[in-house]
Amino acid sequence: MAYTPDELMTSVAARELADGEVVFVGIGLPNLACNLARRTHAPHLVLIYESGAVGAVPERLPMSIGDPALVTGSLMVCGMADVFQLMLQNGRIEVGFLGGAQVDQYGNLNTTVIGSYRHPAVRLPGSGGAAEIAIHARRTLVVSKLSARTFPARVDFVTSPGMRRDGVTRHELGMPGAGPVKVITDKAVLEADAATGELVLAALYPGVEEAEVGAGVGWPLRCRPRLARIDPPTATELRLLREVLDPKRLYLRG
Amino acid sequence: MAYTPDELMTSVAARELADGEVVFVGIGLPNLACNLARRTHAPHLVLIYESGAVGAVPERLPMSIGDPALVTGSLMVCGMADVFQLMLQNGRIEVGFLGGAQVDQYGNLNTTVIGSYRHPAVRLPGSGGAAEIAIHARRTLVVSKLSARTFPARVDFVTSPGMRRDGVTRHELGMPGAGPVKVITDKAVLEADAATGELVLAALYPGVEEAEVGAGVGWPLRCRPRLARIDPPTATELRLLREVLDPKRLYLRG
Amino acid sequence: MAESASKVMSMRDAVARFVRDGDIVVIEGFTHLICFAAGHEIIRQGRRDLTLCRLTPDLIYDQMIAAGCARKLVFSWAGNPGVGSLHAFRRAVEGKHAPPLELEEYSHFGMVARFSAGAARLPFWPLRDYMGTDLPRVNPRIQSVTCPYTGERLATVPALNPDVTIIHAQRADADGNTQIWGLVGVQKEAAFASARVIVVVEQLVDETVIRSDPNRTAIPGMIVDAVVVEPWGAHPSYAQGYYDRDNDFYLAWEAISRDPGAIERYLGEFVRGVPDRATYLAKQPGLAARLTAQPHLAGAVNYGF
Amino acid sequence: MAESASKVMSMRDAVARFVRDGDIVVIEGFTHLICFAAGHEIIRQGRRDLTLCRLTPDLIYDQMIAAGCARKLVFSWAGNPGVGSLHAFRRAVEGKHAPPLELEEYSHFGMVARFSAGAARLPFWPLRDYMGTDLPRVNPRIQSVTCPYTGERLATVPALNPDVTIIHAQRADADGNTQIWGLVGVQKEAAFASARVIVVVEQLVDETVIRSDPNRTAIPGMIVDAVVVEPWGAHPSYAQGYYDRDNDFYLAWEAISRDPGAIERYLGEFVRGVPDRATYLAKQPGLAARLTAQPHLAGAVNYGF
Repeated sequence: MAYTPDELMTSVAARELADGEVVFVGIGLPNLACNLARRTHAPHLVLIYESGAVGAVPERLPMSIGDPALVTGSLMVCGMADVFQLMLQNGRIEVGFLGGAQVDQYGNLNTTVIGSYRHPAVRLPGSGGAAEIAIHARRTLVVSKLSARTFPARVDFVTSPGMRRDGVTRHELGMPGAGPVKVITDKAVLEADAATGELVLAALYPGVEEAEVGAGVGWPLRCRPRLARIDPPTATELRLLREVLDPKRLYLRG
Repeated sequence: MAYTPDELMTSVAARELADGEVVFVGIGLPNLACNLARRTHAPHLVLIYESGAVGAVPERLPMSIGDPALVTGSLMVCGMADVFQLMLQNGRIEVGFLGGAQVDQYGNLNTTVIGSYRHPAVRLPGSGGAAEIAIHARRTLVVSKLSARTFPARVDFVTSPGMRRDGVTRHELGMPGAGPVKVITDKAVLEADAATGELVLAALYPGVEEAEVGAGVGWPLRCRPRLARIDPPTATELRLLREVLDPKRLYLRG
Repeated sequence: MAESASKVMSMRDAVARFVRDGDIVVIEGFTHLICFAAGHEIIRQGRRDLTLCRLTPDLIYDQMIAAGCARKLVFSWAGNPGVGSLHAFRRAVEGKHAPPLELEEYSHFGMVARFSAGAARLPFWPLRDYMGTDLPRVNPRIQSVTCPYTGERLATVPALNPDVTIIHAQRADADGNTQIWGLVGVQKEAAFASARVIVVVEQLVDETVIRSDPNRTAIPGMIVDAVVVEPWGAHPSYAQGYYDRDNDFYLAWEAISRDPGAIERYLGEFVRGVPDRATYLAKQPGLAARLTAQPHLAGAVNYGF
Repeated sequence: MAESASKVMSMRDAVARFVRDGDIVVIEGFTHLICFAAGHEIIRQGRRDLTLCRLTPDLIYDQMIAAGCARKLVFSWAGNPGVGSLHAFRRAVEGKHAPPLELEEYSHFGMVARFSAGAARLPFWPLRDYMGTDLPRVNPRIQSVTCPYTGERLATVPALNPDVTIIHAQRADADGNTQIWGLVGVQKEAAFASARVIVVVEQLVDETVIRSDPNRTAIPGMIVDAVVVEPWGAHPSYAQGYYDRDNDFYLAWEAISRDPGAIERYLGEFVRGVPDRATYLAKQPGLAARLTAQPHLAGAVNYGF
């Protein structure tokens, strides 16, 4: 069955979520991935949005993390002080999803500026809650399409810290969470090496070769000794994505 | 018209409240005083209880500051973190009522222990919210019956700070509120002297002489140059207290 | 996490599984929703060496102190509201009881700040408090920090992170999503600060009831370990919309608690001598007629879009 | 304080009286309840040199920046959610606009903490954040303190105390006792942090409606200076239970805001060219049919005793 890169990325992200986990959800593919997981292997996944909606069961695809459909029928709505203090800083969030205009060799993310901060070539939105999600979620999953521009050796600005900064580990910097343990791209899954914190190639999508992945990052990409092969989306995954979760293809664009 | 000391104390306390003020209410005579003021000259008084009830309109006399009658029909119920941070520490409380087992020459109050802290002769309840009310309310009113035992020169333990401590003013100690500007007793009203912070005799109740008040405090009581005379309770005040506010005389005992 | 259904259990099982000798225990609720049912079960199961924390120890900790459960009390106001003293507490503190009860004392704001820090997983909480008072002199855990912006010194209290917190509430679903109205005190903070959470409710409701009004949810199921259904479980405290406070019992406690023998007889008859809350209630048949709440309904709001 | 009735006034009067040139201004609301009506009136009255603070500047601050109201922006995420960029903001920051917009940038948690400190009248708020990020390098107001108990270093942000905060809500009484449901964001903290507070509501209700459900009150009248009744005043943002978010307009803003001329035409037609909100709405007759909320009612609860 044919499928698009977005469909596979979303399916791979969904498979990373264990039943019962508490997930801090972003809009777009992460939202689709969480709802796909809820409808397949993880019916007790608890979805939390930084807007304050807990246990949301959106009956339409939300366009923002503050969509009214995330409130109607949710388990709890709380203020944002509670979201950041009682849930995130408290260590209750098991998985956080992050993306970035730039992802570097150690999983540091940039969503702030391309170029210099004072005189940027491109001004991006900034952190939102990403800095603290990267610091506090017990683990984070990064979802981003491969390209040498998106995966430079070093980001222009560290908005959300990864595994290591200027030779110092995130643990040494005092961050409670495990950091970006996996980066889910459109061609492969990268993982943070436990010893060095460097992103290394861990699993290839069907039909993708190592060299193709290496060309998409701005540093010499190392590989795990044994590369896993990712299964293509199942018929169930594709049917849910196409018919139930995003029939208008608002997010499954590519 | 005959009246009891409690009835006069309550009336005097009520007259201290201006319409529209935000008052942190304690149980007992202060609660009666606030409700008397609401029904006479201060219909827009806002009653706040440390339990979190704001704008309470109790339809029965509350036995505790957490009585359910303070919630039913109130304007707002908030958590205690909001009471202490957003209301009291924020400086939104204009008047606080306090009492004490001991009141000293500078309006310091003790509700913690008689005797030493480690081996007390009498263990009292402790601060509750009194310490922070004394520090933050824009002004406090102390209600207490005169006796040399209750008004020593120095309290055994400072639970709620007054105008001065060991020669240092409350302003120098960093307290935002003006402190116990008036002490309403069963015989007279004492006021904190603006220059020294010492409690001085400011006004006498009908039929009370200066010497009688001086005998009820444990330090040489100074007097204002011109002593005011307190009016007895009006017929309206007495009728409201006896027929509407405390018909069973739960608090108007003496 | 975990399966929903498995969290619903009896009070006996919840206390047996989640309250251990030596624990830091919190039964919160400011006048409202104080879970006497849990305190009684802890007495029945003979827990020892507990560090009991509450703003207001109230009658329930007076009973637990009398029953020998407590090693230490962390608190801010220890009295019988509107009545007088907690006499078991006083005897333990005034030296007429051995071994003595250890005290760690704050003001209400200090206790609220300790729970707030615990809930936010911060090691301390800053507050403008305690200048000119004797509390820091007798409690060295009240410290200070200097503001990096203004140079002001502010008081601090350390985080309080209980081993177990017990919260009584009007209703919850089987996963522990819990709704409270009326006075909410510091329950949310105490629950989030705690390693384990037991929720005790007047009514177990379907998840759809919770989902119909998500702004009322104070405690999410994700932090709850046990859900105990115990109607009237807060008596002689109260549950807004369910039953009134039993002020008569609070008044009666004055005489009971003055007399160690009378406390023992009370505990024997109503706590140790009954197997569970249902039996406690059956021994007091007049409660419902005397204390059941009158209707005073909130208006509905629309959550549609 | 003060008489109830006098707080109710038109948006024109509220902005004229309470929003001044050079003010620190907050129009809060996270996606939900963003008061476009107030932003438009500020543009109409030509306020200048404002320091605009919000977690998410959203379209309303993009419009106010384009209209020349802003000297400085204090924020944590500047985008058009689910769509793309705020192009007026980007032009001001990327140097295609003079004079440049001054930025003071945090993360969401940092902004929430700033409002929390302001609301509690503390000079700072501690948080575990910013280690390993570049934000403190470009924002020297992000500092740190050392915990007096553990020796840990924690990040701090300074209090944010606005001159005026504008909060949109579903309903309030004439004294400004304000109830909000659905997403509540950081509105309560922003209001308590502020010297002046304007509440804008979909419905002015009798005090008895507020008193029927006191746990829903987010902002008490005692901190409110003005109550403005402005139905649909949050459009194209939304009000849960009243009307849906106008996602079509958020999508359309992408093209409008890319083109300074198109923004000027938009402001001319829908903001400066109309005298008030009623006229703005009259120009868009299809809104009610397209966006009016469906019923999805919360169940009632009992407040009796």
